[in-house]
Amino acid sequence: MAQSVSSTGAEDTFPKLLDRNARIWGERPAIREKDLGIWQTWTWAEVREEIRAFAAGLSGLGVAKGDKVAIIGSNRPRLYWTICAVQSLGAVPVPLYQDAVAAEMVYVLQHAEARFAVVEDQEQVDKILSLSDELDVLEHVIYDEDRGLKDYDHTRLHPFAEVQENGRKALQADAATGAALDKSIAEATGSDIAVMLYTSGTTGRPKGVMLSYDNTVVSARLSCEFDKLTEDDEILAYLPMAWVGDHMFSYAQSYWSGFCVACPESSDTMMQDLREIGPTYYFAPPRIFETLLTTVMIRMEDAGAIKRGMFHYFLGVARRSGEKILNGEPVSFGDRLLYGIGRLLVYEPLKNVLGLSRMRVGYTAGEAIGPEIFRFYRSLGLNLKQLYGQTEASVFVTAQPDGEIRADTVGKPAPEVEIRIDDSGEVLYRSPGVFVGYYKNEEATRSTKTEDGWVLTGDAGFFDEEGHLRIIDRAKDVGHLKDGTLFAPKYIENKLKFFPNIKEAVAIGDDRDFVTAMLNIDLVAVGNWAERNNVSYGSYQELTGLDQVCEMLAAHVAEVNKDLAGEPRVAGSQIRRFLILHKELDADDGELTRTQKVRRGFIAEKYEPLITALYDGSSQQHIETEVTFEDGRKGAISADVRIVDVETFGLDARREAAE
Amino acid sequence: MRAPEQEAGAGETLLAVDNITLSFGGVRAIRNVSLDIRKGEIRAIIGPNGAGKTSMLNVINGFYHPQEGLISFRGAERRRMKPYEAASQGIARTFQNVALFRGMTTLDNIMAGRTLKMHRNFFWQLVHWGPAAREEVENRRKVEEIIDFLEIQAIRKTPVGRLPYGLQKRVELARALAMEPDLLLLDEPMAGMNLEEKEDMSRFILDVNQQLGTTIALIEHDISVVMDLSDRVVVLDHGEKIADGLPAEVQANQNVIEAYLGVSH
Amino acid sequence: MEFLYNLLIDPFVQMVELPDFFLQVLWEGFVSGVLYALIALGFVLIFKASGVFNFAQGIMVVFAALSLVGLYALGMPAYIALIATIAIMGILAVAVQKTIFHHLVNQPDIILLMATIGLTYFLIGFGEFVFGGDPKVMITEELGLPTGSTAFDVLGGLVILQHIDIAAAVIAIIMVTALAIFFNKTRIGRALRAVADDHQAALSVGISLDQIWIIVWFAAGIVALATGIMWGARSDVSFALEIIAFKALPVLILGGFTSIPGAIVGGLIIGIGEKIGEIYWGPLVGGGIESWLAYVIALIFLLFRPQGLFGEKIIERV
Amino acid sequence: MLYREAGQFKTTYEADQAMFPIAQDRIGVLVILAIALVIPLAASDFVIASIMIPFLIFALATIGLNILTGYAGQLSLGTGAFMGVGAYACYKLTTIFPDVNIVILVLISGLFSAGIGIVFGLPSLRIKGLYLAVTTLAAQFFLEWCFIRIPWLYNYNNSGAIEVPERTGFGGFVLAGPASPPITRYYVVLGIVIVMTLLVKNIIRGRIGRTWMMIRDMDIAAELIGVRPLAAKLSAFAVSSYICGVAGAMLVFFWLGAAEPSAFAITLSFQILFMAILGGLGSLIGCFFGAAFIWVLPVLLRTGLPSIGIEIGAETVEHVSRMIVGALIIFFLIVEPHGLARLWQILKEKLRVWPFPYA
Repeated sequence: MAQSVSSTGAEDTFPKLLDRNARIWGERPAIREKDLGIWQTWTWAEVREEIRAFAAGLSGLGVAKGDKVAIIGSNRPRLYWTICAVQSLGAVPVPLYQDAVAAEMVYVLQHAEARFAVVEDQEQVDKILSLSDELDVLEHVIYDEDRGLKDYDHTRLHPFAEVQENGRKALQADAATGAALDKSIAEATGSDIAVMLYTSGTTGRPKGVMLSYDNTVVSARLSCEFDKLTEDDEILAYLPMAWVGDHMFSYAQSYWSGFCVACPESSDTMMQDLREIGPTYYFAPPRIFETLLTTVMIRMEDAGAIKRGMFHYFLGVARRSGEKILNGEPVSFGDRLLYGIGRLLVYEPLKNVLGLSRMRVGYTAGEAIGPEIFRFYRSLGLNLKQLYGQTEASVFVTAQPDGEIRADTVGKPAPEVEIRIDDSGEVLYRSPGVFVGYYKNEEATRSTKTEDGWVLTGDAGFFDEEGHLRIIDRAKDVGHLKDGTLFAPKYIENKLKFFPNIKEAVAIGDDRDFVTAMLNIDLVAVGNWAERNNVSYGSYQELTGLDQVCEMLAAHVAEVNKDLAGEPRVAGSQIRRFLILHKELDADDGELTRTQKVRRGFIAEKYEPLITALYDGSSQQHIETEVTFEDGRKGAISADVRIVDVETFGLDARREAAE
Repeated sequence: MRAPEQEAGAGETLLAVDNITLSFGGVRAIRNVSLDIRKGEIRAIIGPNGAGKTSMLNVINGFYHPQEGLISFRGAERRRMKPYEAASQGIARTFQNVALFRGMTTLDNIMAGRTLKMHRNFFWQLVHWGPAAREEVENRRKVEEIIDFLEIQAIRKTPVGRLPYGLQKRVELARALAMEPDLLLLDEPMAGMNLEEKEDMSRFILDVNQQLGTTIALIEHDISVVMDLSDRVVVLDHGEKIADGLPAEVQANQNVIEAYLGVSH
Repeated sequence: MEFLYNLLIDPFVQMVELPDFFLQVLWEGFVSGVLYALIALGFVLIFKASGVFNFAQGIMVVFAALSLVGLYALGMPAYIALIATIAIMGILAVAVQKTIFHHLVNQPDIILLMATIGLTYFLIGFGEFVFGGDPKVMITEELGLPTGSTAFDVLGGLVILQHIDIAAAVIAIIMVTALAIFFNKTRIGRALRAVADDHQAALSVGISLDQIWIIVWFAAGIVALATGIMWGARSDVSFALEIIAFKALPVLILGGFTSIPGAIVGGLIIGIGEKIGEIYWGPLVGGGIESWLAYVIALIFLLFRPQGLFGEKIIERV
Repeated sequence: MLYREAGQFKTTYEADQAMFPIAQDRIGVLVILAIALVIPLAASDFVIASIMIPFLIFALATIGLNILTGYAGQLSLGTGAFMGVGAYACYKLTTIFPDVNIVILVLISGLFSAGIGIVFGLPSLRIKGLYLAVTTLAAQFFLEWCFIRIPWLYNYNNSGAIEVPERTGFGGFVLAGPASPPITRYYVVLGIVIVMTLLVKNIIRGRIGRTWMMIRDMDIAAELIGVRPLAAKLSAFAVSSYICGVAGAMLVFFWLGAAEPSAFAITLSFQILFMAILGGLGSLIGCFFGAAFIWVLPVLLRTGLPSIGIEIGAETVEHVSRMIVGALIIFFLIVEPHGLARLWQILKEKLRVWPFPYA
C-alpha cells in the first residue's frame, strides 16, 4: 500500500523532491516510454542520475541561474527530465507547444529570452533554424532524436546524449561539479519561479504565466491528497507538455506522490499504448471522451444482432443503475444482479478494450462535456469527474469530490481555494496555486490579479444549491434580455451541441426581447439518420430544408428549453424561434476561429437578414451568402431558410408574473 | 536533389560486373554487360520491360550464374556461389513482387533477416534460455531499431499478409536492412505505390544510404524517382547496356530516349 | 563377394538361362503396368485440368468395381449394371465438384490434395457401409470378358497369357486412344487443355469451370471403372485395392503429372521394373520388395530428372 | 470477454517474447495442466488407457509431423514408418539394455528415427511438394518392409510382432509391460509430452524455427537472406522424425503393449496427417485439437451411440466414423483451411476484443 510520504514540507522544490523520491522509492518505476517495442522504464534512482548528468552537462554549456530554457517536443522522458535538470540549476523551464508554427514559436522564444532550447527532433530544429536570424538571444539547441541531423552544423547544436555524457564525465572528474549542483538545488526556495507556461488566450499575444515552486508543489500536494494518489498509480502522458494540466499531472503530481508516468510510442499508437498501460489516473478533454464513445458505437454497429442487442440492453441497465451504484445509492437487488451480469458481459470488457480497466480517478475539463457522454462513462463504473482550472491557478480551482459527481457542474472549490462571484457574475478565486505574474507584462498581471491575491477568471458562473460551481460562459459574452433576464449564449449553445445532430449553434438574445438560435446540423449524424430512414437528399443544403429534420431539431430545442426551465437563473432565456443554417459555419469563411470557436460579431453581421427575420415573426427568409471552397475559390449560395417556433416551458407564466 | 559532383568519382568500387553474359537455353537475357557499383552510392539500373534488369540483380546475388564474365565483390573475384553465400558476404535484396514470409508477423519477418547474425546452436535453442535467449533479445533490439527507423511501429505484430501493399514493401526493406548489408539491391521498390507512398519510400532509401552508409543498387521504372534519388544510372535494353553515367547525362542520351520511346533498333 | 555376385551377375545369368520365364515375368510386369497406367491416367486427367492431385483415384477404382458387383448382386443384368455404374460415377463427379471443389477454387495445391484424401476416407467409409467390408468377385464372365488362358510355346518354354490380361491391354489401348482423340479433336477436349493453362481462356470457350471439372472427374470415373473391372478380374474386389493407388505416384513422377503418354510409359516401366526386381533381386533381401521398389525407382529418377520423362523443365524465377 | 489486458505491459523483451505473454492465457494453461494432473483420480481405467494415453501420444506424433509439414512446409506421408523406427529401436534397446530406465530408452530411440529421417530427407533439397511426398512414401513402404523382413528387429519372435517386456523405474513403478497400471503410464506419457511440447515451442520461436518457416513461406527469399536450405530442411526432418520416433516408441510401450508391423502402416501416417490438418498446420495447440478430434470422436461414437439407444454393430460404427471423419476433413478444408487452431485463434481474438466484433 501507499507508503506515507514521511518528510512532507521539507521538500519545497522539484529537484529536492527528486532526491527524496530517489531515496525512498529508488527502485520503483518513475517514468516509462514505449520505445523499441517495449516499455523502457527508469526508476527514480535512475531518473535522478539521468537528470543530474544532464544538469551538469547543461551547466557546462553555460546554463545558469535565472536563464530560460525552452522545451519543445512531444511527451518524452528526456524532455521531462530537462524540466527538472533546468530547475536544478536555478534556471526556468519554458515548455512550448510543439505543433506551433515557426512564427508563433519565435515570439515566445524571444519574449521569454530563452538562451537555450531542448527539442525533440529534426522537425523542431528546422523550425528554430529557419528563424535563427530573429532569435538573437538563443545560443544553443539540444536535440533528443538525432535522425536526419547528422549533417547539420553542430556549432550551436548538440545531441542530448552528448550533453548528458559530458555532464556525466564532469561529475566523475570533479567532485566540485556535483557539489555545485547540490548547492544550487539546496539554495532554491519555494518562492523561486519553477516554470513559465505560455497561455494562448483568445485574444492578443501569448502571456507567460510564471508559477513558483510554492504554487506548483503545494497544488500538487493538495490535489494528490484530494484524490489519494500514491506511488502505485500510473498515468499516460499524452497531452502537450506546454499545457499546465500536463505539467501538473505528468510532472508535479508525479514528483509529489511518486507515481509512474508513461509516454506513448507515437501519436499513431496512442490508443494501443493506452490499452497496454491501463492508467489508474487519467485525464482527457471532453473531445476525446466523445470520439471514444462515437467509435464504440460505430464499432458495435458491425456486431451481430444478438450481441448488439445484448450490448444495448446492458447499457440500458447501466444507465438505470450504474451511477447510483457508483455513488453508493440504494439499488434494488434485481438491478444489482443485472448490473453484475452486465459487468461481466459488457462493462468490464469494454473498459478493457478502451484501456480504462484500472482507472481509479479520471478527469475531464477544459470544455463542457455532454451529460449523456459523461453519464455513459460513469455508468460503466468509471470514476470520471470534472474539474475547473486555469494556468494562473496551477490548474485547480474547483473539482468534484468522490461521491458528488454531477454532469453539469464543475464541482466544489478545490482544497484551500477560496471562490467568490462578483456582481457581474464573474468568478474570482484565491489559492496557494495563484501565479506570481505574467512575465514582462505588469499591466496584464494587474488587470487579472488583484492586490489581495484574487484572480479574475473571465468566466461567469454561479453556485447551485449544493455548493457546486456552474460555469455558464465567458464573462464578457454574458448579456441580458431586454427585460433583464440573464443571457449566457455559450451555456445555451453547449446544451444544444450535446445533441449529436447539432454540430454548431449560435444563440442570440443580448438586448433583445427573447432568445433565438441559428443551428448547423451535423452532416454525419443527420446523414446517417437519413440513410437509415431512407430519406434521400442531394446536398447539405437540401438536408437542412427537410421537414423531418426541422421537426427533429425542434424537438431537441424544446428539450433544451425544458432543461433551462428547471434552472431558475437561466429559465428566462429559453429559445423561442430558431432556424437551420443552409451552410456549415466555416473557419475559411471567417465564421469560426481556427480553434472552431464561434465569431459572434462577424456572424451577426453576415446573417443580418436572418436575424432580423428571427425577430420579425416571418416564417421564411431568403439569403445569399458568400462561401469559400476548399480550393480557395469563392462563390455564392442562396437559400430560403425556414424559421421555426418552438415550445417553451412556463416562460409566459413567468413573464406575466413579472409584469 | 543532391549535387552529383559530390559523389561522382569518389568512392572505391564495391562491386564490379565485367562482361557478363547470361542466357537461358539459348535466350540471352544479358549480353556483355559491365557495370560497377561504388561504395556509398545509389546506383540505378533502368530500362524498358525485359531489358534484363532483374536478371542482373539475380546475377549479382548469386541466384543466376552467368555463362561468361567476371564478378568481383570488395575487390575479390567471385566464383560460382550460392545465394546464401552472397547473403553472408553482405548482399541483401528486396523483390519486385513482395517476397515476404506471409505466415509470419512483421516482427518475425524482420527477425528472419537476422538469421545470419544468430549463432546459438540447437541445444541452446531447445531450452531458449541463457545465451540463446540473450541472443534473441539482442537481435530483437536491433530489429526494433529498424522498425523505429522505418516507422512501422504500429504494425509490429501484424501478420504481413494483412498489410497493405505499400507497407509490405516497407517491411521487406526492413528485412533486408536487418541483414546489415554492405550492398542493398532493391528491385522496383516503388512499384505499385501511390505518390505519397513513393515519397516516403524515397525518403527511406535516402536515409538508409546517408545514415547507415549502405550502398544501394536499385531498379526503378519511375524515371523522375530515379533522377532524384540516384548518383549514377545505368540503362539496359534488350540485355545490353546502352548508357551509363550521371542522371543528367543519361537523360540526355539519344539511345535512352529511343529505347524509352520504343523506337525499333 | 558372393553377395556382389548375386546382386550384379546372377540375375542376368538367370534371365538368359531361362528366357521363357523371363518373358513370362515381362508379361506379368506389363499387365500390372497397364493397370498402373490406367490409374495414373485417372490422376493425370484431373491434375491436368484442375491442378488437383486426386488421391481418391484409388478408392474410385474400388468404389466403381464394388458398385458394379453390388448392382449385379441386386439382380440387374450385367450390362445394365455397367451402365448404371457409369451413371453412378457421373453422379459422383457432380457431387464431388458441387460439394467440394467448387468451394475450394484458388486454394493452395496442398489443400486440394488434402481434400481428396478426405474424400478417400469418406468413400472408404461409405463403400464399406453400403457394400460391407468383405472381398467380392468380379462379374468378369457376365460382362462378356474372356477368361481362361493360352500357353505359347516360346524360346523353349511356355509363356502363359491370361485372356483377361490381353483384354485389359486392349481396353487400355482403346481408352487411351479415345482420350487422346477427345482431348485433341473435340471442342470440349481442347477447352480442357486450355483450362490447364489458363482458367480465363477456358471461360472464353464458353464452358464454366464447374462443367469442365465435372467432365474430367467423370472421365476419371470411367477410367476408374475400367481399372476396377480389370483389376477385380485378376484378384477380387476389395478395399485392399486401394493401396495400388499409391503406386500411381511413382508412375506419375516418371511420366510427369500432366502427360497422358507419360502415364502409360511410366506405368509400364514401373510395372515391369518392379516385377523383374522382385523376381530376380527380391530373394536377395528376403522378397517382398515389390512394395517399395517402385518408389525407390521413382526417387532415383527424381534426383536426376525432377520434371519427369515428358514434363516440361521448370525454370525458377525470382 | 475474459481477457483483461489493460495494464499488462511489457518492460523487457523477455516478457514480450514469453511463451504466454497474456496473464489470462497463463491462468488458462495452468488450469488445463491441473485438470490433466487430476484426471486419473476421477476417470476410469478405460478412459485413461483408451482415450487419454493414445490422445497424448497421437498429439505428440502430430507435433512431429507438424514441424515438418506445418512449419517447414515439407509434405510427409511417412510418419507411421518413422514412428515405427522409434518403436523398433526402443524394443531393441531395451532388449540389449534391460536395466536402463525405459523412459530414457524411449527418448534415445527417437535419435534412430531422426537419423533415418535425415536420410530420407536428403532428396528434399532438390524436390518439393508432391514429389517429396513420394520420397516419404518410399520411406514408408521400405521401412514397413524392413519391419517385416528383418527378424532381428523383433528378436526373431514367431509372431513377427514386438511385445513389450515388463520394465520398472523411478523407484519401483511398473512403467511398461502387461502389469503396468494405466495411471502410471499416463503420467509418464503426460510428462514426456509436456516436456517435448515445451522444447518444440522453444525451437519454433527461435532462430531455427524461423528458418523453417522462411523455407516454408518463400524458399528463394529465405536463401537470399542466408538460410542454407539443406541445413534447414534436414534439421526439420531430424526434429520431426525424432519426435515421431519417440511417439512411436511410446505408442507401443505405454499404450499398445505389443505391435505388429502393420501398426505402422500407411494408415497411421494418414491418421497423423489428418490430425495435423484438422488441428491446423503450423500450430502446436492445433496438434492437440486434431488428435483429440480424430481419436476421441470415433471412440465417442463407438461408446456414445449405443448408450443413447442407437444400437449398431461395431463394424458399422467404424464405417460411419470413417465417413464422418472424411466429411469433416473436407468440411474444415472448405470452411477453415487452417484447421481447429485457426478457429481457436479466431475465438480468442473475439474474446480479446469483446464486445467489439473485431479489433
